[in-house]
Amino acid sequence: DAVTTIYERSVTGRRAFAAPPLDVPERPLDELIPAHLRRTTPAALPEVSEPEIVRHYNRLSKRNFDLDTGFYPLGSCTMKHNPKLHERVAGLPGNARLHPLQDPQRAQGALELMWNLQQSLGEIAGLPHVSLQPSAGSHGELAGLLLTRAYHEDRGGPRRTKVLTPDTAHGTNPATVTMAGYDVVKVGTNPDGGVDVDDLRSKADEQVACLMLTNPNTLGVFDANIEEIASIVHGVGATLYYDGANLNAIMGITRPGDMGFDIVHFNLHKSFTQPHGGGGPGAGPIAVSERIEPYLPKPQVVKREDGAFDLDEDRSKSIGKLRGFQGNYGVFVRSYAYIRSLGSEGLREASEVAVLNANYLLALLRREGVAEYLPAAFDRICMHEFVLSGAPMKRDLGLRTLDLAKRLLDHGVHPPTVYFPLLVDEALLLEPTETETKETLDHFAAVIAEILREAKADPEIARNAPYTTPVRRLDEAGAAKNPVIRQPL
Amino acid sequence: DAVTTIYERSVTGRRAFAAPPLDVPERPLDELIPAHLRRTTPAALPEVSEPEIVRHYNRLSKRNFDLDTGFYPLGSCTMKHNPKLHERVAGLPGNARLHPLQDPQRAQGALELMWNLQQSLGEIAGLPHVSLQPSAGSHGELAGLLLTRAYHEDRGGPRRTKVLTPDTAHGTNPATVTMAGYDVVKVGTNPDGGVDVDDLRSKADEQVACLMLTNPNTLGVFDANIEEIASIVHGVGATLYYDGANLNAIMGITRPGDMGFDIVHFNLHKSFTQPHGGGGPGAGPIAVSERIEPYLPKPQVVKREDGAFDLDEDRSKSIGKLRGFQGNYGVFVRSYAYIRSLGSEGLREASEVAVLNANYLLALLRREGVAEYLPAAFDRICMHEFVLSGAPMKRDLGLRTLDLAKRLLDHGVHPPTVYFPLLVDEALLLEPTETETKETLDHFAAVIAEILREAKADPEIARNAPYTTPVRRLDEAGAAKNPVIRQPL
Amino acid sequence: MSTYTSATDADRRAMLDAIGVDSIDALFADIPAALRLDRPLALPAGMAEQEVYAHLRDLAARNVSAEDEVSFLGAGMYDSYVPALIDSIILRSEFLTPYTPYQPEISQGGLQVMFEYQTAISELTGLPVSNASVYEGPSAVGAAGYLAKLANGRPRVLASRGVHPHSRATLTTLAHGYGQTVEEVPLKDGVTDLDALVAALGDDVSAVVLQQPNFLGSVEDVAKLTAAAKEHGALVICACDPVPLGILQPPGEQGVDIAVGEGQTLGNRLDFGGPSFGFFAASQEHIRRMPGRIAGETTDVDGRRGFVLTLQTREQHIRREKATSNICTAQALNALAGVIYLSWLGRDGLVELGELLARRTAYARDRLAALDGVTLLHEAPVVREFAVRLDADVARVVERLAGEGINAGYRLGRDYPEFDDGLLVAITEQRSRADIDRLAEALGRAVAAERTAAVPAGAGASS
Amino acid sequence: MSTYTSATDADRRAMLDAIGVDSIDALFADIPAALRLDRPLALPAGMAEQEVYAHLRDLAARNVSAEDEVSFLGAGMYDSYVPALIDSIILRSEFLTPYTPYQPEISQGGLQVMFEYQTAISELTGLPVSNASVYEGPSAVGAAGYLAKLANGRPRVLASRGVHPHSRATLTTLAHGYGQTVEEVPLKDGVTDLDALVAALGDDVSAVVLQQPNFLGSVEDVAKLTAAAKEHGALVICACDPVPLGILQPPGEQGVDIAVGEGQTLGNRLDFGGPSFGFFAASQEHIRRMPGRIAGETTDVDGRRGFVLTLQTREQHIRREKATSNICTAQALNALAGVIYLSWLGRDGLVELGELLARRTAYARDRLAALDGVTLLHEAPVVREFAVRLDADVARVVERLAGEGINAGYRLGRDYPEFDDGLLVAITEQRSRADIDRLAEALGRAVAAERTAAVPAGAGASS
Repeated sequence: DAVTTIYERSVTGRRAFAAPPLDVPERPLDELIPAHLRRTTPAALPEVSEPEIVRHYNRLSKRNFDLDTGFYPLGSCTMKHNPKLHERVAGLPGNARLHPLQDPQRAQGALELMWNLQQSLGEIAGLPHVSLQPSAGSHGELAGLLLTRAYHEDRGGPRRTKVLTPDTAHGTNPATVTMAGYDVVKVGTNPDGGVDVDDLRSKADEQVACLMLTNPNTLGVFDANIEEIASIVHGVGATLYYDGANLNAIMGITRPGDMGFDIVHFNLHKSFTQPHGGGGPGAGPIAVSERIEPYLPKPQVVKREDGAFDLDEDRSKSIGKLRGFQGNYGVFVRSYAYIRSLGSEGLREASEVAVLNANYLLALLRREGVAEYLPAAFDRICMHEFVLSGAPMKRDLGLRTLDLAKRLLDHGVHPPTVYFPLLVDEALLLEPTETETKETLDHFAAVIAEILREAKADPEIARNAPYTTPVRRLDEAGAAKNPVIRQPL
Repeated sequence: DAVTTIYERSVTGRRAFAAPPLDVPERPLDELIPAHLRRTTPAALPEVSEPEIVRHYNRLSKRNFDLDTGFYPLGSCTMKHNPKLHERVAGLPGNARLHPLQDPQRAQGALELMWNLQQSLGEIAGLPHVSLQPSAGSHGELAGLLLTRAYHEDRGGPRRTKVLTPDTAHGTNPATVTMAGYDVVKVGTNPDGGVDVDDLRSKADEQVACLMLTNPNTLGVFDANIEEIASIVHGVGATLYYDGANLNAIMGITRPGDMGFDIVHFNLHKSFTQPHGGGGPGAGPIAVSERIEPYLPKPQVVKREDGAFDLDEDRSKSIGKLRGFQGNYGVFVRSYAYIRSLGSEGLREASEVAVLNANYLLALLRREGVAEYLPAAFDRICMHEFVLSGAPMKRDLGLRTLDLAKRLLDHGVHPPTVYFPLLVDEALLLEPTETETKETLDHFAAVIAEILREAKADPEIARNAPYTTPVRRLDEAGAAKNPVIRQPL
Repeated sequence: MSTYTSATDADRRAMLDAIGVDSIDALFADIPAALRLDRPLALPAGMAEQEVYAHLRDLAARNVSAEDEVSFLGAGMYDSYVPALIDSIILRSEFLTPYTPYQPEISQGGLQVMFEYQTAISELTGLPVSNASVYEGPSAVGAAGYLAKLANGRPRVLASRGVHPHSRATLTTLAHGYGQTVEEVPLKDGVTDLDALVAALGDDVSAVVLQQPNFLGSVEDVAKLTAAAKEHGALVICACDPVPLGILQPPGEQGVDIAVGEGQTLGNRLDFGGPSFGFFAASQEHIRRMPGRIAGETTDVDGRRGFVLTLQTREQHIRREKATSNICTAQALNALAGVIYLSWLGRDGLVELGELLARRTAYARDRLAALDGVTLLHEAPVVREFAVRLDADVARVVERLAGEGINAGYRLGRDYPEFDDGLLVAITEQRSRADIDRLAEALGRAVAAERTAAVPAGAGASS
Repeated sequence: MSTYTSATDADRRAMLDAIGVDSIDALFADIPAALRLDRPLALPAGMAEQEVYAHLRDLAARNVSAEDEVSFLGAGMYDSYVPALIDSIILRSEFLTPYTPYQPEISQGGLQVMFEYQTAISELTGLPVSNASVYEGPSAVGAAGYLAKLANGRPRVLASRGVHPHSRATLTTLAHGYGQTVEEVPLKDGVTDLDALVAALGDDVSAVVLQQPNFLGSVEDVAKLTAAAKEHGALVICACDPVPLGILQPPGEQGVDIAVGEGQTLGNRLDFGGPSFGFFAASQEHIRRMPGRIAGETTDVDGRRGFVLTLQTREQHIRREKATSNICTAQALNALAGVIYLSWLGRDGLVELGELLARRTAYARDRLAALDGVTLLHEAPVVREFAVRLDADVARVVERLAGEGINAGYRLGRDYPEFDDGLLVAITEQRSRADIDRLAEALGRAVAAERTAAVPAGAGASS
């Protein structure tokens, strides 16, 4: 079946749109908008009827793998089940057709939902003040560093120019630091996979604005030295920032606020489940401590004394706005439904089973026939995800991590995150999540073992995989060298 | 990928359902229902969590071909595009959660919609009185014969025992005749594909209750003798029944009522587009002439003098009820939306393009390389569908119509109706519908030509087709001999 | 040009050229001129999608749905919660848009669903044979009557007055066609009168038709009634509400030959009465007399497991006038919703739901019976619906409650003149104790007010 | 056990055995005891699906949405009709549930959508390079500012006061991070004051930020403003409403370097402000400075056409601190809705929609300007939104109309103290002439009433 784009299906004169009737005088456009401000050639949008659009995108959809079809253990992405209730409640007209500038008096349900969600997130984080505004985790990170900047500027003192990040950090962390106008300073990792405390101590000085940390980190390791780390960071007057991408491991078990963090971001689309949409939307709310609160973005959702909810724009020390309106409300609805569905016990159970599933899968992969090729990067109990190294597999079987990933595609499984964290050679980062069954984990482990067995006999099979997918390995280098990023029309 | 049923995914203790809390006293069941009336062993329903249900049925869905993916020229089924608006309006809570016994005063919108739909269908059929009650075309046929029976019984006279049907009739017609307590008498077909009028005349007598006719018939032929036929049938006091399965050919062009029919059924799921749901639901409203009106099923939707709508149960000559409540209202909503979207002109255009598309496809298939193997059963202009005969293909290439159909599956096309009408040897009944593009028809014709070319070189390929489907040819005889129609648990 | 068709002017010209005619009109030459409609259909002009949406939304807004009021209306269809995962599955085009699986190789999804559905219905009813669904409940009763006719050819059918009025009416209408007469067996103390049944039975009785629970909500002693029917060789047809079958003895264990019922309550919307589905299950001996589609398991040429429509020699497209029914399009999508719902409930959930309903119904029954002017219409055991008598005009009481946003239930007088003071109240899992309390309070007030109003002017209110 | 997890007691035992620990608690041993939460989270207990639904439905019912009133509220998001086919596509799990296409072989659907989307945005804006979307409109302006910083490193950014207040605020917030200062260029007669712009320009200006149409609805003469900026080598960033681009000169033809905008109006719901998407297009020279994902066409090892994420060396996961943005999760699903919407409109439809809006807006503007006590705030050309001044307290007038089920528009005083008497009225294709007439009549009455009310007690009504 040849791949055609919607533009290639276009035939002059076809249409899906019927305009509502012109029920007002047909004034010449020249009277309304001067000709020199107007367009002369229409945009070459496709000309297609409704059935063709439906077929085109329906067929395209079948060229995607999705979570509702199979296992998707993409580490650090928390691909947990997306409850179907969430689309129903997000689609209620009272939510879906609510204008963001509606008078707060006539948006009380939405504001109450946001306020309730703020309270819940604050309780989960152990930090009382929440802004829902950021649009994604990385946006939350940026908010966190701008809050840090505002905090330091408000306090006065010498200018701070550096932000510390461990070398295990998500790629978003250093990128965010740069966007916030700081310099990245890397901190090393100790043999247990935690922060190298001595290295941290040596780098923590009065020029440091913040330490950004993920705990458990991207190695799946909970840093047991967190209290000491917090004390070092606070000792130099810096803030401690919690990257919440891995919150799914600890909900109801421990709290960033209790560990000493000042600012936390949540990935609502991870821990609090959102359909990932092929790369969004999501939301990255932040929770902060008392001392950071004055700088939170505006507007803030507040509860007035009479019980009414409102939007507070009157925040003199606020960093301002990070985007339009109040944030990704549609995302809030889904995550709020999730929190209410699971409740206190259910959230803890989610984290417990997430960690149980990860450790069980790790145990299965520690068995003979696998562990000698794909050893765990850290030989200990993991949190909700864990890292394997494909280095022995590469050495002994000539199979790169990428080859293993591609061969998994032929087995109908989405590969784990590959080549991250950077610290581990030929890394594979696996996060099964709590919504997968034991049978699925057993099957996955069996597939890995099978691929390795196959590779021992003939490594070429995996090296040339995949075979059963709509396309096979693609020329990415060529695409980057001569970018064709739109259709010539 | 092994096929597992939902029962085979069941693990004791898993669940998707959380019961609402017991907020009333926990009375022992023995107090409420005597033990001997109660169940002792629970029904062995599957024990699965929500994510597993989603994955199971999502995966199953991918083992279906569907109209939103490809061409579906199933003759006599009118597989036209299903506008997506229809699911939206049918799902409005005022429709979806409306109880059928709601007081008519509080269901005025629904009753108005039904009344409007009745008026529209009456106008399209040229017969003023409509009952929406029947659940499907065959149910409408049964209604029609029960109306015929009531009509004759009410008029008195000798008992009529026979119903005439052409040998081209849909299989539902004779089955319906039997269910209505009549005997089937077949009427022959003339060389042009119409009713053999002489045969009809010879069989039309005072014992005949009705002639059931499809016009255009299942050969895709419009019977030009319809006026004469009507006069013969009416001459013996019988009713003339119009099987509306082929109404898609004539909307706004000619009307059954004007041809002399007394009773018409509509397949709303065909001409007035409904998603076919893998075999339902549909609806089979009927329209009748003045003299049949008194016998229509109850309740009838009526408009009172004050403009209010109501359900009239007070119909002394009514045949009674054919089902519970008022019919498949959800289906009515969709078809009403369709009629309002297209309007008078659009409906006529639909029929025109349906006939244009059919004739165009027929013209393409009359070309060399195809026509010698798959000649048209009637070498003339067709209506919205047409019949080919695979007899030369079978004789010259050793390929049965079934083989051609199975080979089409490998090309991603749904085969036409096969082995119907019975009159034509190795028949293929093709109905492209108006919502298909010229390109799709061109492609289909090219695929047919390609399969025939291929078969000339090697007929075994098609004889063993399909190859690319989730399963290949299935043992239907074995299934019928030793029926396994439920899972042993 | 319609937005659902694609034929541009250029397309039309090219296509007409290929056909060899010069206008679309020429394609309709077979239709005699006198029969050609010489004017446009008298229908409104087409509208843009947004206009159609607005029109239908405005119509829908003029209905009072179970979303708008606290509803205790049941009587055959119930405001059960439809879990969201059902929508997400049945709206997939792969389930929504294909037709009957005539080509099994590309219809395995739909066929396996039928097989799973048949298994679930067989489990629920305790009968080995289920078809893949029929239209809905009352016509399923009519279809069961036709099966009895095919099976034993006897002329009389006895139907309990506890069978849904729509089912009895449908059975009567259809039986008139296939040549049986339907007689009624009266109720006594809320259940089918066994003595009357015994008196009516004879060797000319084709079938006895029961309902479980019956229209008044009562749990019938089906086994006892069945035993009486069997003595005369009559078949027993039982129309069952499927949800209570989680806690009630299944008809297959009670000697019932054919169990049918309305499937709406299994994951289908109310939809003002349809589409839903009817289920149809029977004992093994009737397998080749079943109406409708049946899916069966088999293997393909490579030995892979697969599913097909089977026993098709029963069906209209093969057997024509000898078919066991004329059903062609049935309710596959609604049956899919049904089997998803049953999988969602699961083994334990169906029982829990039945128990919850029984307990909430008992609570509601006690609560209402304790009101002044309200008494029980019968004391038979109930599961999800019960009947009371009001010492006031029922229509006026119901109207009063409607004004408070409460739909009090079904006025029995609409179908049972003998219960003109009767109100049938249904409880679903969506009606909480608080809702029931609200009903009780409002009903108490309304009955009191109507009793007062009914007292002749000048007379004092009767305490 | 949660209904979203599957670990039964038996599963747990088997899994713990395989791990070699005796409790789940043991898996958390790394967490210091002092940091373990010694109590349950202070959150409500979990609820059944039907209860969560009822709770959220009740909350939603307390909002007045565009379904409930006739709304003329715009100011950045618009109550455009979202065609139903968008839902049917974006709710397919294959689009809804995957993540970023890290494995292109099993993500061709999503990648091709990005490619088609980029093409559509490039066509709309007249600029050759589009990314696959950013978060939303105002933050897209901020991201464009960052690109300008990366491109020329200059310290000053000039933003027209006609740029959406949220965009200006966001730009200011972000620029404070990456080290630029934002200054405002005032408006004159409803459009950006060219003289003031020229006066503010200098060789230290990194970028000039405009909006088309601007916040007051005015069509700016972008080309003229751009020419001024170019003289100083400043980049021009223009935030565009995409729908009017069907009839307005595309920014790429006006010398704009970076065109961004809010995509909500392209097939996305209002959703109380999000999620929607922002588009981001630029001239060729900025291709390697673009933020976010970009899809590109390529071939696979068998020569088949395919799509990949490309130019990834810009991105955070490769380049880390040298990345051109930190965007990881963006708005792929919303951008999909956008490209479906644009395909639905099609080449002619986008123009027709623009013309319809322009004519209805002109009608509404005339209609309102003719009212007593209502005058135009400016006379610049408009397409879908315009501003009037009321001779009465705007908040009170708006409140009066709300009582009649009309949302009159946006009170300009919320952001522009100089227009405290201003009301910004938006017209969408869902607001018919009848709706506009209703607004005009109600507004006329309300203004009259409020003028009267404002007259000191005892004095007669004016005129």
